[in-house]
This record gives sequence, structure tokens and C-alpha cells, in this order.
Amino acid sequence: MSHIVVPQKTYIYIFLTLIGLTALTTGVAYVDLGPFNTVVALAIAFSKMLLVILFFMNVRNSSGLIRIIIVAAFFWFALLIAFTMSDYRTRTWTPAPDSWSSAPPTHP
Amino acid sequence: MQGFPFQPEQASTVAQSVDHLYLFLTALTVFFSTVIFATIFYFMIKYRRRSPGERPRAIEGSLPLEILWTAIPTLIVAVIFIWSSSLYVRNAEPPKGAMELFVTGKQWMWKVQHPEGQREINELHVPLGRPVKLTMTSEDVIHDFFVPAFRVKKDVLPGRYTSMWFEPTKLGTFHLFCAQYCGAFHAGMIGSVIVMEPDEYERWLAGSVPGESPEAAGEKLFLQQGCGTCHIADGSGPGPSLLGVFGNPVKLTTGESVPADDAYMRESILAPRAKIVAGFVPIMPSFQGQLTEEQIGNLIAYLRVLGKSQPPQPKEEGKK
Amino acid sequence: MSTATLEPRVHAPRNYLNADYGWKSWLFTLDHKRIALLYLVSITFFFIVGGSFAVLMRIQLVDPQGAIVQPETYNKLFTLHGVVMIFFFLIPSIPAVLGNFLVPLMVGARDLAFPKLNLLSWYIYIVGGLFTLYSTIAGGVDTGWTFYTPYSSTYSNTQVTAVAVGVFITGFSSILTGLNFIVTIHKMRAPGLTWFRMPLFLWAMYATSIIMVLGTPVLAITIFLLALEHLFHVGIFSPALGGDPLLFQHLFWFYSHPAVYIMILPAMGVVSEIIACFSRKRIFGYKIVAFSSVAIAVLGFLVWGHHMFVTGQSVYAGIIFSLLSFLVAIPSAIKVFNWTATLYKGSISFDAPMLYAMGFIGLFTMGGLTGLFLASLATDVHLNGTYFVVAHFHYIMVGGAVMGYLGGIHFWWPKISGRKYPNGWAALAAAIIFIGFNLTFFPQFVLGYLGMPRRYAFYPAEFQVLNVMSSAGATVLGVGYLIPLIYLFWSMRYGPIAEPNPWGATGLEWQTPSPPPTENFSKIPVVTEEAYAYAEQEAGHE
Amino acid sequence: MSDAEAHLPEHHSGLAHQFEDLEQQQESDFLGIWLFLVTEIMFFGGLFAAYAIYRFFYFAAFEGGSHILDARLGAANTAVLLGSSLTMALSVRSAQTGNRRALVVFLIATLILGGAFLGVKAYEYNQKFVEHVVPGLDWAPEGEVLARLAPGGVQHAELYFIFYFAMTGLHAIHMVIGMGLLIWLAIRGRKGDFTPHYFAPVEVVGLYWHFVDIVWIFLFPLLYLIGGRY
Repeated sequence: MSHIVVPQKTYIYIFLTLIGLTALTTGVAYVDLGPFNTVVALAIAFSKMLLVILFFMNVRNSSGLIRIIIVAAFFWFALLIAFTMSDYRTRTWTPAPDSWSSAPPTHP
Repeated sequence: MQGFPFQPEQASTVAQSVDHLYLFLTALTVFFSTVIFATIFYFMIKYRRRSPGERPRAIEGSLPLEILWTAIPTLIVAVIFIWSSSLYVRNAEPPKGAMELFVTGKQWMWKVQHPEGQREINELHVPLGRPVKLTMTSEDVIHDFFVPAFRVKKDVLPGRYTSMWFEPTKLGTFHLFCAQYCGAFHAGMIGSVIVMEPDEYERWLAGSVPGESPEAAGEKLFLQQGCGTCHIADGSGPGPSLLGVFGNPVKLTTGESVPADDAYMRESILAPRAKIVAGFVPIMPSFQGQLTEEQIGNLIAYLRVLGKSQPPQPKEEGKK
Repeated sequence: MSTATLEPRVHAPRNYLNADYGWKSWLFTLDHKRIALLYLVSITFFFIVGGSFAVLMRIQLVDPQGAIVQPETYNKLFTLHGVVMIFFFLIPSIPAVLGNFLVPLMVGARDLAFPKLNLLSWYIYIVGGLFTLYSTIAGGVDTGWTFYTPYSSTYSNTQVTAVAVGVFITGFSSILTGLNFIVTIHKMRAPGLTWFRMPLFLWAMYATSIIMVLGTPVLAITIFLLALEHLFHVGIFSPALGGDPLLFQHLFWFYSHPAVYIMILPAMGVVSEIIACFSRKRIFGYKIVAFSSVAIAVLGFLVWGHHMFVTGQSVYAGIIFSLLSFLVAIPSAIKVFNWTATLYKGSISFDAPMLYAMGFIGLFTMGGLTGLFLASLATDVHLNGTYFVVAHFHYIMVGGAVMGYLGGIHFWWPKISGRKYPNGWAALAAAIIFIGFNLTFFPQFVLGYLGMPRRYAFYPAEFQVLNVMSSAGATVLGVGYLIPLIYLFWSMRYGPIAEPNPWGATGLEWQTPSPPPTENFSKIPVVTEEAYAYAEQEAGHE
Repeated sequence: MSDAEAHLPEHHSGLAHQFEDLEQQQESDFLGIWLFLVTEIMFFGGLFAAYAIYRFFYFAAFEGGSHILDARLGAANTAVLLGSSLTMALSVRSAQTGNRRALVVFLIATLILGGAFLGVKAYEYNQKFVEHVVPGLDWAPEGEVLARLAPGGVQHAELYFIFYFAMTGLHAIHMVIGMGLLIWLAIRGRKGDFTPHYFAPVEVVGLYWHFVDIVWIFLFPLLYLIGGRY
């Protein structure tokens, strides 16, 4: 929370940047970059998120505590993904067969 | 088991090594509990309140002590971790030449198929002193194949193969439990593992009604399902020849190599387009829903036989 | 706790209990102390419900054939025992009752930061509880409290949705409580109360709240996906569409393993308070004990895979999770050593709360050390899914968390009720619970090692001796739990009036009358000394 | 809060009894809403984690499913939602500067943009029923739709659509809750409840609204733009 009044102009510039990034991410989707399509899309989404957090949510002018909390939240989310993936990336995986599951079983 | 046992029977090659670790951990537990309880009792008696106005001198703490009692547990758990993980990794890999059985879990029974074609339900006959590898899957929910006397356990999952192995070292009948809750009669999903002398096992195999061997059933299926129309043995068909494939690495269109094991074969039957062999086009239809678990097992058994023959020599550059 | 038992005493000073009367003054109260009492009544109710399921289970297992009920019913009993005890008793026990009552008093504030949210969280808890009770009446649920797919989503014909909704809703109650505590501890500490002057109970509540806030939402979304799968028959975790049942287990344990620390960390906080008070010593290595709470909260998030060593999880992931599970044992060990060292050269008295705290240390030490068997891959392969696991987590969650909870209730009861209970009875109850507990659960370690799987409604006859021992112990334990219920209830009316600080303890909560006035402090206190400054106390303080 | 802010009288209308002063109250409110957003991150995080794992396994199927969606509609909706974030930020600013009229106008603008977003979403949901790609309720893709889904496996594409509906559905529920809060703010704002000294509710709802926007910022590429559309 801050009582610094941000000029209206700033908000409008940020908004225009965000719209530009949306157009960019949509446009890039029509160019074949192989696996980098995903990377670029996520990078753009990440920078859009940063803009919203820093300017619209005004974290730029917030206390260190708030910043730590935000970083911690994303860190925990990363832990969830990383440790779950650590199993999946190193596991022998066989896609599901369908032979047994076409109909729910009847209970005796 | 008679009397009042404190230890389950040791009936497999890994049982003793697991028990050694277990005993070490028990000793550790007893030692630390005793030390801590004794210290607490000693302090409580020695420093009991003698007058209501007593104000003991403040003690802030002691860094050397804190370091000491951080370091000691760290060292101890490091030892346990290394001991236990190496044991686990050693126990995870089945020895070469293990006898292979196929196990299917189903609410609430265990179905076992022997390589010679014998089937049994809730019973598993195995010869003494020979490593046995189980390849397992479930037809419905998650089960767990647990033989306490062998100290082995593994979940049996629907839609996936898991495997485990053991080598019995003791004759007799041992409990087989389902150790993952699977519904109403979970407690009834138990059976026995019967360890016999090898020659007695042979007699049992001969005496029991032999079904078709999985390889023979698989060969029949291979013809019935028309697999051979495309997978022509000399490699001239639209699908790769399957001679000499099983057990060897396969090169894919993506450039990577994967081992042609049970999992790969199963995937190639059910989801043929997931991993295409280099030089071929994805035209094979999926057999998902058309084959039972048992039939898939039989087909793979036949593919294993084919894998032992010589692959055809490549005729042209494109096809490897 | 009905208002009828708390009639105003003649000349009784105004306090939070006699400030207002009538059911409305309780159901619409914003006072954290009254909300704590609402929780006390409701979790006691759920404890009795969950306890009766346990009694039925132990009776069933006296006979290898199953003594009283069909396997289907037994499966519902252990499921509901788990769901009720974990989500409706253990998780809210210390945080929602003692935490609610004490956090504002200990930080020297008039209330929590968000009193309305606090009341809301109690109502959310009650709504979640009603869904669960409804499911019990409507036929029960038989999936096990772990709700493993695809059994829960596809194969179970029981009230999975109702219980899933109940657990989902209750999760938000715990989230809001955690959020309230974090904000209160950050922003509302009295002047002079720096972080390192805070009582260790506050540190424990802070660490617990972090887990509640970060972990519970993941459980909520997992349960949500499970309910979707169950309701619409779509396969999210079932293999029919290529889903992976183990993914459910990953997401489930991401919360449910740290949830164990939601139960045990607050108990550790309580025990720190009690040991300091009854040995009149500052906790040995205060800062290390404080940091170890936070370390447990953080490391506790990284060990969930040890529930999945035999599921077909990758071997490498198993090894990583095993290593991290061993690491989380270290801060727990440090705590036990520091509590023991606190007794050194103290002035130790044997009042009832101290006996509960000592019982906690004993049982927690056993529970913690047997955890090493399960963190270790090779032995876990044998012990996973057996009674060894059941015994281990009961040593932690009943031997640890419930002992800590009862110790805390006995320690702060004079503050909460303004009355004293008979110390002799309380000491007797502590001894009975300790003995009964060990009789019930120690045989289960042996059972598990011998290979008896958990969740069996009937079992091979060779396991009978140990099962009968366990059931016999359970009757002792049951009696042990009933005694405090009786004398605490009795003391509310007939107990001697308690002074503001009957134990001669330090801490802001003891500087205000017993029971405290609605606004807690007539004047916001200023803290000038470290926590547990027993040495500086004037002799003959009490 | 800047030091320049003067100390306010003890019994200000917006001060709750448990706080010592407005500054403490505002800091608490602010910390509270951020912690709430942390729980929201973990709530959506569990969903994103499950999505990530299945997308990793069934990339082709997810790509096929993604191509059924109209990326232009998704992009347009992203712009609408970003616009609503702008008006939300401006309404907080109006509250800060004490411009009551602008506050209400911007709140209503946010509300309208939010409504427009949900309208487009409803149209898209309807399209899914027309194309029979609603898992659990109406799953029978045929013709061209089927042809697009087939290469990755129709079953795995169903998994994609389950995630599409779960993720956008939860997002939409958050939008609806946010719009309810906006209406409440607009009514209070019209009555003049907010002053430059006390506008924490506007700020708190604003943060929530921006968070919902951020979720969509990720949902758009993750659902609409998988693997590219070349």
C-alpha cells in the first residue's frame, strides 16, 4: 500500500504495452519456432505478469515483506512442479491401455 | 509361525539384508530413547523444585552443544541414507535369467500366469533358489503385491506395468497380501506363495492342467490380428520387421534410441503413433480396447521369442 | 460449553465470559476468545465422533474373522475415523482453540487482525463438518482418508462427493485461520515485542500458518479435481484417458504430508511453553528452537514422495525424497535435545501440564525415531502399508499432537475458564493416557513388521494376540481421555477460582486477569524483557 | 505508507477496535489480501502443475485440442480483461485522490469489461457444445474437429478439454465473485464511504481483480496457443 499517487499516464502506457505484448504473443504463435513457441509464449506471459504486479498492483512501491511473500508463493509453486516432474522425467511411463476400463466395473 | 514371533520369516535372498538394517534402526531407536528418557528422569529428580521461591540461574544455550547435536544426527541419518538407498537400488534390479511370471490384480484376487502357460488364482508356485521376476498390472484399482517373508512389495497399477523380483531361499507356504486399500474385500485379497523344490515344481507344472503357453497364444493372436501383414519378417512390409527387435535398442524418427522392452512393446500396440521407428510412417491403428491385458501379455511373450532371432539385413539405406 | 454453566459470580469482574449472555452473544461473537471456545466445543464433538469409530474398529479386530461388522462397514469406519480426526480434530485442535485464544494475548493485542474472518472460518469449518456428518448418515464413505484414485473416483459407490465437498470447505477455514495469525504476528505485536522476544508458541503458530496458507489450497484443488472426476465420469487421474493415478498422490501428499506438521508444530510450541514454566528456565537455545520450527515447515514441503516409495514412482525421485525426509528429522531431534537441556539445573515441578509435556517428549521421540524406518527406502519397502505405519503416525499425531493439545488445555485452562481443576485427577489422567497409548500402539509396530497390512477388516489368525493387546490398550486409552472431559467440565462450576497467574509463568497472557476481559488488556502492555525471563522474576511471585 | 501522512483521530469511522491506528489497520489489510493471493496462486498452482504434467506427456493431443479454440477470440478477451485491469487501477487512483465520481465511473467500466469478458467466454463455451467437445456432458467430436484431434489421440484430447473447462471455469467463477465485489464497492463509493484516508476495500478488491487478470494472462497462451498455429 502506498499513498504515492501514480500519474494516470503511467497506467495507460503500461496498458498499451500489455496490449502490444498480447498482439506479439498471438502473432508469434503463427510462426514456427519449434519448441521455442512455448518458451516465447511463457516468457511473454511472465513479463506481462511482472508489469501487472509491479505497476497495476503497485508492488514497485510496496514493502519488502510483500515482495518476499510474492516471491515465496512462486517459489513454492515451482517446488510443486519441480519435485513432481522429477518423478515423471525419470520414470518409465507406459500409456494407459483401455482394455479394462471401457465400462465401469459392476460390483459383485 | 508358532509362539510369539517378533520377526517375520526370512525366506528370500534380500530378507536378511533388510532385517540387518531394520535391527540397526531398532537399536538406534532403543539407544536414543533410553539416553533421552534417562537424562530427563535424572534431571527431573535431581533438579526437582525444593522450595516454592526457587529461581534457577538463566542459561541461554550453548553453541558448541547445538553444533554437536546437529552434527551427530546428521551423520547418523547420512549413514542410514547411504546404507538404505544402496540396498534399495541393489534390490531393485532383478538378476539376469530370472524366471518371468505375469501377475494381474483384480478386485479382489490375484491372477498369475506361468511361462509354460499354467494359470493360478491367489496362489503362486515357485521353485526354490531361482530368481523370479513378476511383471504386474491391475485391471481396476491400485493393488499392492506384498510378501512379508520375502520383504518385497510393489504397487500394482491399472494401465501400467510395474515389476518386482525375489529369490526364495526357504521351502514352505508364505502369505501374499494386498497392501494397498482396494475396496470392500481388500482384506480378502490374500493368497499364498508356495516355494517348492525345483524338481517338485517341475512335477507340479506337469501335473497341473497346462494351458496354452503365452508364446503359442501370442503367435496365434499375431496371425489373427493380422500383425504379420505389415510386420513382414524380411523387413519388406510397411511396418518394421520384428525379428531381433525385442530387447535391443530401437532408433526412432526423433533420432533418439529407446530400448524395446515390455513397456515399449505395450505402448506400440496400444498407442502406435507415440514412438515411430525411424524410416517408417505412422499408419498402424491402435489396438486399444481390442485386446485384454492377458492377450497383450501373450503378444509380448511372442515378440520376445521373435526378438531372439536374427534381424533381417537392411536392404536399402532408408530403412534401418 | 453452554452459558448456563458459567453463571455470573457475585462481584465477579467483567470478563469475556460474563460480558454478554444468550446464544446470539456466542454465535455472532467477534471475540477471539469466544470463537476459541466455539472451536473447543466443536472439535471435542468431532473427537468423540472420531473416537467412537476407533472404538468400533478396535472391537472388530479382536476377532480375526472380524467381530462385529461387515468389511464394507469396517472400511467406512476407518475412512471416517481418519477424515474426522485429521480434518476436523487434529488440524484445528491447537491452532483454532489455543491459537485463537492465545495469539492475540501473547502478542499483546485486543484481538486478531480480522475478527470477522475468524468467525467466518468457524462457520466454514462447521459447514464442512455438516457435509461430512451428512455423508456418514447417508451411508458413509469407504475410500480411506487418502481418497486414492481410481478407487475413489470411479469404483467407490459411497458418498465420495459429500465428503470431498466437506474437506474442500473445511480447508478454507484452516487457510483463513493461518492468514489471520500471520498478519496478527506480523503487524500487531505490542511495543517492545520483537521477533526474538516472542514466546516459542508464537513461532510455532507462525510456522504452522505458513504451511496452512501454502499447502491447503493444493489439497483444495486436488479434491476439486477428484470431485469433478467422480461427478462427470471424466478421467483426470484414472488411466482411461491416459491420466495417471500417481499424480493424484503427488498433489494429495504435497499438502497432506506438511499437514502432519500442522498437527505437530503447534504441539511443540505448547511443550516449549510448559517446560519453560515448570522448570523456571528460559528454553535452552531459544533461537535454534524457533528456527527449527520454520525449518520443519519449509523442509516438510519437500518430503511428500516418501509416501510413494513402492507405488512405481521413479527410483531417482524416491532417493531424493528419502534424503530430504532424513533431513527433516534433524530439526525435530534438535528440539528434543534442547527441551532436555532446558531441564538442566532448573527448578522442576510436577504439575499436570508438565506431565503431559513429558509424555509428549517420550511419545514424540518414539514416533520420530520410527519415522527413520519409513524414510529409509529399503525398510520402507517392507513396512509401507502395514501396521508399522499406523503405529508410527499415531505416535506422532496422537502421542505427540494430542498429548500437546491436552497439555496446553491443562496449562491455560485457568486462564480460559477462570477456574482450577483438581491436579491429582489430571496427573492420573496423564499417566493413564500415556500407559494406554503405549499398550494400544506399541503392539502395532510389531504387527507391521510381521507383515499385517493396514485397513484389513479381517486377518490371518496368527496376528490375533497382538491385535487383542492393542484393543485392550485402547480401552485404557479411552478411559484416559474421558477423565479430563469430566473434571474439566466439573471445574467450570465447582473448581476453585484461578488467580491471574497461577503457575507463576512469564508471558503477556498471564499479566491480564483470568478469565481475561473482552478487550484483553486494559492498557496495551509494553514488553521490556526476553521471553521466559524466569531468572529475573521476583522470588515468591505467585 | 509515507511518513508525511498525519496521524488520524483515534475513532475514525473506518478504524476497527482491534487496531491502534489506521496505519496499522491498512498495513494489516494489505498483508492479508496478499496472503490470500498467495493461497490463490497455490490453488491455481495445483491445477497448473497437473496441466503441465499431462501436457508434457500428451503434447500432440493438447496441441490438437488447442487448435479447436479460436485464438483471435482468446486474444480479444485478453485485451478486454487487460482493459478492465486498467480501469480498476484507475478507480483505485480515483479513490486515492478523493474523486468520488471518477471512482464510481471507473468501477462501473471495470464491471462492464468484466461482463464483456464473460459474455465472450459464454459464447466460446456454447461453441464447445456445438462441436461436442465437452467432456462428461457432450463428448462426441466428429468431422473436421475429430480430424484435428485424431493425430494426438482423441482420448488424450479429452484430457485437454477437461483442463480447458476446469481452468477457465474456475477463472470465470473468480470473475463472478470479483464482479460482485465491484458492485458492492460502487454502491459504497457512491455513498461516499471512501476518502483519501480510507479506501482499503477498493485497493484490496483491486489487487484481487489484477490477480484474476494475471491468471488469464497465463491461461491464454497455455490453452489457446499450444505449439503454435502455423
